[in-house]
Amino acid sequence: MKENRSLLFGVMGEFSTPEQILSAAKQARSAGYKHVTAYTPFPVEGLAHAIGFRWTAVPLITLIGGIGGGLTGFGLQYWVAAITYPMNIGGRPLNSWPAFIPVTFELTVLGASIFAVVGMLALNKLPQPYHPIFSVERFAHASTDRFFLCIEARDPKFDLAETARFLQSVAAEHVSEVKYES
Amino acid sequence: MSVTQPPLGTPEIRRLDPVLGPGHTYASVTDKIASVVLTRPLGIGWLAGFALTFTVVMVLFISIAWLIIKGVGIWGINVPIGWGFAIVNFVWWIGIGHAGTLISAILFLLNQKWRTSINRFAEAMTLFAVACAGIFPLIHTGRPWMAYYMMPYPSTMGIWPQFRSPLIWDVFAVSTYGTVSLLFWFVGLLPDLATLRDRAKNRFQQLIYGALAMGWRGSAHHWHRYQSAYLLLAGLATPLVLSVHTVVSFDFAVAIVPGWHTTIFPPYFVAGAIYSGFAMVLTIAIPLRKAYGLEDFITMRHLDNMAKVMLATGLIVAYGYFVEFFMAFYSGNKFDVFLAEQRLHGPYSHYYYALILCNILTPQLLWFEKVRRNVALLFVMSLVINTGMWLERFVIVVISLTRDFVPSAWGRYQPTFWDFSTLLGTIGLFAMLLFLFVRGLPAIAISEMRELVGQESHSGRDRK
Amino acid sequence: MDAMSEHANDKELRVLQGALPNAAAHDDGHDHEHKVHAEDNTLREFTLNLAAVRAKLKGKSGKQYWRTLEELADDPHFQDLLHREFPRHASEWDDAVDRRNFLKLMGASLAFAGLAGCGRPDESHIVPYVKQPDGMVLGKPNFYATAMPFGADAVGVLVESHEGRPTKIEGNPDHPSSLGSTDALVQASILNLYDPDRAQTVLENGEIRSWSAFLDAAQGLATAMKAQNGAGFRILTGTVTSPTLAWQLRKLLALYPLAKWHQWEPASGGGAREGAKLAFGRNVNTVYVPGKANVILSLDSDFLASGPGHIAHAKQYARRRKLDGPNDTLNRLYVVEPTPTVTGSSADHRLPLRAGDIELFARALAGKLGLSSPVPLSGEAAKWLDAVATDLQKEHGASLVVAGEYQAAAVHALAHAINASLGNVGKTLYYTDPVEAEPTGDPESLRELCADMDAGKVDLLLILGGNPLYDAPHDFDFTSKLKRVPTAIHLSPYYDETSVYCHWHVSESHYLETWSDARAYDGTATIIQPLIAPLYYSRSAHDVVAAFSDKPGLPAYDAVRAYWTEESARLGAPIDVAWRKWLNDGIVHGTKFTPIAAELKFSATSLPVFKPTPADQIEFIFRPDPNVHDGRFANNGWLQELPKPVTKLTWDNALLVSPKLAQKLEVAHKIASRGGEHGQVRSTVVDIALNGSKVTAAAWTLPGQAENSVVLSLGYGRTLAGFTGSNKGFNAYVVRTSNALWVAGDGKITPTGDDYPLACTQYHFNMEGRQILSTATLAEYQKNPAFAHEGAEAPAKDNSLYKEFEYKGYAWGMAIDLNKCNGCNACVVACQAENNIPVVGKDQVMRGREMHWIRIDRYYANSESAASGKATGDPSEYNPTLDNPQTFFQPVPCQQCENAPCEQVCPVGATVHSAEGLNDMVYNRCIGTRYCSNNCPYKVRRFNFLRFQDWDTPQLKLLRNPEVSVRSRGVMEKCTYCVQRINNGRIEAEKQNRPIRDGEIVTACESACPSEAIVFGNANDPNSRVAKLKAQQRNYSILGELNSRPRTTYLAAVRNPNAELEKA
Amino acid sequence: MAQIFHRSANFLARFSLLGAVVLGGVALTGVLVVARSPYITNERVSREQPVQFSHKHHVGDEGIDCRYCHTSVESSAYAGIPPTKTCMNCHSVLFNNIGYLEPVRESYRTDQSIQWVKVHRLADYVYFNHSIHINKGIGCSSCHGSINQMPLVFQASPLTMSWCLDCHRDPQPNLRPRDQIFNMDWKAPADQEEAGKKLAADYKLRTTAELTSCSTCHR
Repeated sequence: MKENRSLLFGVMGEFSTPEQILSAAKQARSAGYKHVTAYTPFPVEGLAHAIGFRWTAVPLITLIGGIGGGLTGFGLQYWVAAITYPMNIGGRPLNSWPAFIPVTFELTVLGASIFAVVGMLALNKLPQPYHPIFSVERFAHASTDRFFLCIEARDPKFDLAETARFLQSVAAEHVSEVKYES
Repeated sequence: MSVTQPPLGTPEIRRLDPVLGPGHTYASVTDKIASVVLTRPLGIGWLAGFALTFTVVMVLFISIAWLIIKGVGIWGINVPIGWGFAIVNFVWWIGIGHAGTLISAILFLLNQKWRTSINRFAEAMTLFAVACAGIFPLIHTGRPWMAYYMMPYPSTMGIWPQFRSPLIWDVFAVSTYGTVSLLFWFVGLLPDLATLRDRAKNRFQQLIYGALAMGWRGSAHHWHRYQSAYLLLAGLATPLVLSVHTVVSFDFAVAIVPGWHTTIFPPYFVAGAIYSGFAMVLTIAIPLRKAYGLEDFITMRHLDNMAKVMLATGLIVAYGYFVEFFMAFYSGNKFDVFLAEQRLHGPYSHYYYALILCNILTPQLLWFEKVRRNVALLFVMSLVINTGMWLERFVIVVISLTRDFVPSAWGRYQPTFWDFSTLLGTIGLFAMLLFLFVRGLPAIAISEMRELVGQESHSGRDRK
Repeated sequence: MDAMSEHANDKELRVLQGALPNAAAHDDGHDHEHKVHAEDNTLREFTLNLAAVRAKLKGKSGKQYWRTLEELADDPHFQDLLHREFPRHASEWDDAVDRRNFLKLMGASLAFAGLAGCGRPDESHIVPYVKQPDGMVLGKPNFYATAMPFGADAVGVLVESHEGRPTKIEGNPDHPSSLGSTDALVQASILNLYDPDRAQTVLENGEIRSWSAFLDAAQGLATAMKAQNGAGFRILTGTVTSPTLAWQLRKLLALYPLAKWHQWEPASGGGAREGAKLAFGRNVNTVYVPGKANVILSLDSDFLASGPGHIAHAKQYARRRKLDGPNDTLNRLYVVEPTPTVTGSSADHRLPLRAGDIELFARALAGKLGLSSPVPLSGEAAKWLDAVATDLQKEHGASLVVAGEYQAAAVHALAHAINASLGNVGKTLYYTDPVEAEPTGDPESLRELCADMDAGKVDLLLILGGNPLYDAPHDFDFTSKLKRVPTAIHLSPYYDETSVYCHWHVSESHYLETWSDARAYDGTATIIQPLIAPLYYSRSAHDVVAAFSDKPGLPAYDAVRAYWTEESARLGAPIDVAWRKWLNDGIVHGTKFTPIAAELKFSATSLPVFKPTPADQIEFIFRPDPNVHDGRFANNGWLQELPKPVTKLTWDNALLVSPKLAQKLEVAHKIASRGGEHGQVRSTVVDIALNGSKVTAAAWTLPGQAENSVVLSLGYGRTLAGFTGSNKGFNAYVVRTSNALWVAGDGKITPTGDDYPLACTQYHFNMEGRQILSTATLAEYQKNPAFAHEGAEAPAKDNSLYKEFEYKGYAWGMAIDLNKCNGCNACVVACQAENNIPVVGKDQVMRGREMHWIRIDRYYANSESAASGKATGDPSEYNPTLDNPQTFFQPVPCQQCENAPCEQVCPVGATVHSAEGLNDMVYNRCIGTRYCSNNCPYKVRRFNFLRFQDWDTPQLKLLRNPEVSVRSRGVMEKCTYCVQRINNGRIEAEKQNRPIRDGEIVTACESACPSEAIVFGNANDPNSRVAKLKAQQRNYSILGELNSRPRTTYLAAVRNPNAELEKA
Repeated sequence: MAQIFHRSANFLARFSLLGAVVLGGVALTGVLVVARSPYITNERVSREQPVQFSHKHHVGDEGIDCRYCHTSVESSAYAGIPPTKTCMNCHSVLFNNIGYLEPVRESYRTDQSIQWVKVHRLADYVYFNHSIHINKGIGCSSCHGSINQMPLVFQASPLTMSWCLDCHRDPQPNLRPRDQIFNMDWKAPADQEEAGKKLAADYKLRTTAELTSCSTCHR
């Protein structure tokens, strides 16, 4: 029991429409399951909320990236033009700040965008080419037209038989175990 | 994402075509689009097209090699016309690039559903256009192997780029634009790559798409962060896309050359960019939907909308041309007035009239629904407008330089064989990359199409 | 060709080493010894051993070189291919892209792609002297005084020498023909020294011979000649002004009593000589002093830009155009001429008249002045006559009438008479003995020789210089006659058209390579001392003459020294003392001719009746080309590419026709879209049938040309000029006959229907109403001294958003007085020589890619097109305003703007401002975006579109100025105000802890300018010349409204027209 | 659906991504470091000479003044490499038959120059002038190092542009009184800060802006 439990990731039920999985997810939460994950071929409104996922750090990270980029941009230009090697360029002042705006702006956007994407990937723990869930035969459909709800083994309320039964009770087709490969 | 579209079948909607052909399910859209990449055998058409464009790319390489051996003197440029085809092509390509980001970002923010089936290849087009554009600033320099001087790095000479120069702004704008577009595109691709991975027909496809998909599982958490990031990118890309062509227009607006030194440039360059961009999207979309039978996804509704955008931006551009003249005479600046007259009566006037024909007169046909719905005609017009936009840059870059301040230094410009071969070469490169793209990646965003199906069927069910 | 020069280079090597002993032979003339020593010694890695030079300079070093990546490629294939790409400095760029060549280059590109990564320079060597000459400081140029003999004149010069390499020519202030200035030809003459196409050895029937072999042969011939007392011995020279050579020749003639000395100078008019004979019954040399004249009338004389003493004339004249304020007065210049010259273009009044009608005008003037019965004139000329006559009389004793070199004897005689009657003799002009050693009439002397040759009376013909086969009148048919001469010996710098038909050819040394002497237009003699041992096996006329004398092998030095030893006695200056002083000063003191009292034996009435040519008959006139002269400079790339002063044509001559005649003949210009207004102009080709001969030429419509008069300029159409000069333009000598050397009638011009591309650097001649070249009449100026500032003007300093940069130390600036500039081009070539500026070839000029750092713009005032009534820049659209437009010249170097538009747009900071306000151009930082050039309102920046610089020809490497970087492909360049001179000047001043003195630093253009129109200096110092000029109200900047604040400013041109002629 | 990747792929994927970034950074810094290293600047690289001439012996031990050989250092841009004659002034008498001096004697005999190997090489577009530096109080050793201790001369400074600029921006620490210019062992005194200011005034040094203008060194 113990060791095969350690190989167990969770139990997964399959649904055919967004509505079904949404209600299933809600019920799972209300049934007291904490570690519930839903897998869908496209974002389903309210699903994340239903499985209790509210706040994401992506916007904050992006903001930081943007501010960083902007400061670097203007700082660099000011330092180059006015401090390290001040030169008379066509009679223009050393700190020609209006001329420094375009580069500052571009670097702001660059910083923000890179942080946004990298942040999103990192928070999603990607890249992660291996995941036990891929072992489930029918999971291939998760990227086409099927919807999956997985209750993870680490959930305190988890019990293989019990949870599986629960999933069937919320009208899941093909309930299947998700296992790590030994 | 909520979609506020009146349910199908209601009276007012009948006049509008659907953005998606009837009777599609999640699976069917996925199949249709994925199959183009995964199962469909290489058609003779594709092979021929690829072979042809590949040859043209070779022409590009030869032209560049010859350029590096001999120097920019193999082109028609001289003093006073220091910039010729190279910069014209650069601005032209950059402009074309704009439509992609615009569609994917701005229309996304504006929640335009019809963007869904065209944004993917529009973005691809952006990347390829930027790639073509990027070649020119580099090779047009007299010593390309020294071009890295434009990069800010701690050299042993203790000197740095000169940040007051619009060319440096270009370096940053274009590279940022390229990077962000690439990120945006890749993020959009992630779920589809997963789809391809899961539907892969052989180990090879599995490995490639698997690696690219980074193990995307479509979990609710993923989607949540994903959407947030995508929205932010869209928000960032929108001002970026506007800034890029603004900066490009600064190359001219900041200079004192009559015909360059104008405040109208930024807005009307951006409009022009969108204009040419949409023209190019049409140029690609129309053959694409035909070749791969995607009429259900790229419907008349899309073509119609794009035509309308072209009409709108075309009018803005026309306004720009008008303001140039108005300001010349209104300001009474003798150099500007002289230049305006040059455009009408000067040695290059025929180029100017050709430009007016292509960019202002032709698009007026788009007022008529019949024209907007005539696919063949639309295709032709998109080509005409692309030519027109190229001419616009030619008029601005070259003709302004031929007769500037000191009459003793006036000159004329005649492109050489190598000018043309380089232009042709980049067109070939652009086309070749597109050919590779349609076979390597889903030309339409599958996951978003599924969403669309979801919403459509939704509204469908509501009717019951 | 390559093989040839290869071979030659081995020789040079030997020559140079051989130079030592024979130099050491003369322990006197220390400076001379020192120079020759310098030859095979070195500056750091620089040695004159040419083979080594090539090695070194290929060896990635040589101070004055910096390189682009591909030059680092040592791959022989690539090297060889670079050679082929640029066979020669001044070679025409061949843009033909044939496949083979292309594939080769592809291969090569791979070859150098490999070493792109390697930034590491390999070892190079320092090759010090073995024994360093005294007085030589490494890295410090020495200056030596000598003179360039030219026609009946010699221009004294100071030649800059870097470690034994003459690199630049400056004027000699002590010399009467120079007064410190030079002209384009003098400046360019140094390029001839290093011309790789020069003949390099002695040849006998094309076979290389040693000099000693020639000496033996000469002795053989000499004995034969002695036997027949010199009968059949003929010597043909050009005009000889060298006292020593004349002395040697006379001795030779004494040795061979029956021998004869003939002269032929194709481009010097005999009119003056004959005129003097006519007027005074003897040979007399006229010396003009235009500086003393208040009113000058030029009868078709270009005395400001050509002919003996023209530099001095220009200087004197310009000083009379000096204008410090509205109260100053100006002299007045009237010019009557058939074709616009530099002099005519800067005249206050110019009257286009056919060359043939000038005599009539002169007669009429004489009549007006009561020297003969009145002669009726018609139209403009009549009106003119009255005005001029009264003006001249008003200035009795302070007026001057100058007759043109190419005018008939009668005109000169009349001029003498008129000057006499106006009491000008001894004031504005004086007479001396002739400068030519042996005045003989052209072409009679040559005619005589030809007759003798024809009659088989000539056994031995010695041609010292010149190229009669090319430039003799075609009716002499020199070729066939020369063929009948058993032995012909030709001494000339090139193996040219004549050499081919001569049995012996001796390569002639350049004047910088040999000892000689020459007289200036006022008789002052100069010892010509060599700056460098001959680069090739070349000899001077002195050596050749000596070979036939009783002292064969006598070195030129000994001959010169011997003659002047005799003279010194006469001059009362002990030679040992005087010699050094003469060499140092560049003039032989006390040799200036004293004025002679020539009394007039001529009366205007005695002239035969004048038969005017019918007004509608086209007159053909021959003139030497302003750049290649009679053809002797044909192989000089600098001169070929130099835009001719008025037409602005390069690389070709053309048949000059008036706009009206152009209409009639239906000749026109097509502006090709390549280059166009500034580059290629296709113009109609015409057949010219004249004097029973035919030539085909491109026609060029020239505003200001006399209506029915066309100009064929001499000196082009050479077939054996060398790589640069052969087959350029058309050969006018083909239709030139001995009885019509300068003016010919009854010819026919018929358009052939096709057109020919000409390279013109400025086609458009209209200012389009912009404030570029501002002008006024003296009256207007006095009424409104600030006229130059009307209309567009720079905004006040304080209304800028930005704080102005302050220039506390020196603020370098330049002021160009358009009132003095006459567009003579001296500055353009001087700049080219000083700054290592490449020649790009006709094709590139036609693409608008010439490299001159200073250009001279030519504008016609109020020229309109008949069609539109609007301003026109195209002579093809005929308009009366083009018949005789007012012409102005404007030299345009970099304006050195304080708010430089170029600097702000450079992405890499390759052009930035120095603390002294210079617009620095940093070649090694430039990546070549050309943005600066686009943004330069004055378009003074020049770009190396291709590899224009010749990196391969070793001779040309010797020519380069080590103080200036040699630019290669892909970088921008422009006028730097000769920053190398500024720096060196500053360094010297700083070492002495003192400020730089005004005038201590002169730019190349300034020092060359004969008119002193260009002044450079510190604008911050209120007492500097430049500051004073800038303080004048005439001072303005081009396009001031752009607020670029140029440091180069202009003083508006003020003309002084005669009120009488102005009205109506 | 079977797993496409093995478990370890997760680690590999993340590691390789991170690695790529790090590697890029390292490579870039590498290039910048190499550009400053003797490999490019030739700093401290001594070269084989045709004659084993020892500055240590001549300057350090014999105490011969620099100007005895480098005659034009005070007056010209080039310090000047002594002609063979200068060597022979002494060596016609001293060590006049020592083997390793044969190249010198041969040069004198045959009138063929000795080909020394260049040690200090500035780019060809840099116009350095010895005399002005000497005259404005910059001593030889400031750039050339302690020549008097170099048996074989090597380049003691990087000679990069930024190295030149350092001094042109702030020359005072390197300024010496006239009599110390040729002193190879000169060390900045304790009061150099004061002395430097004073010397700068005496020498009428130009402003930093003037000394760092491009055309000061490039033409």
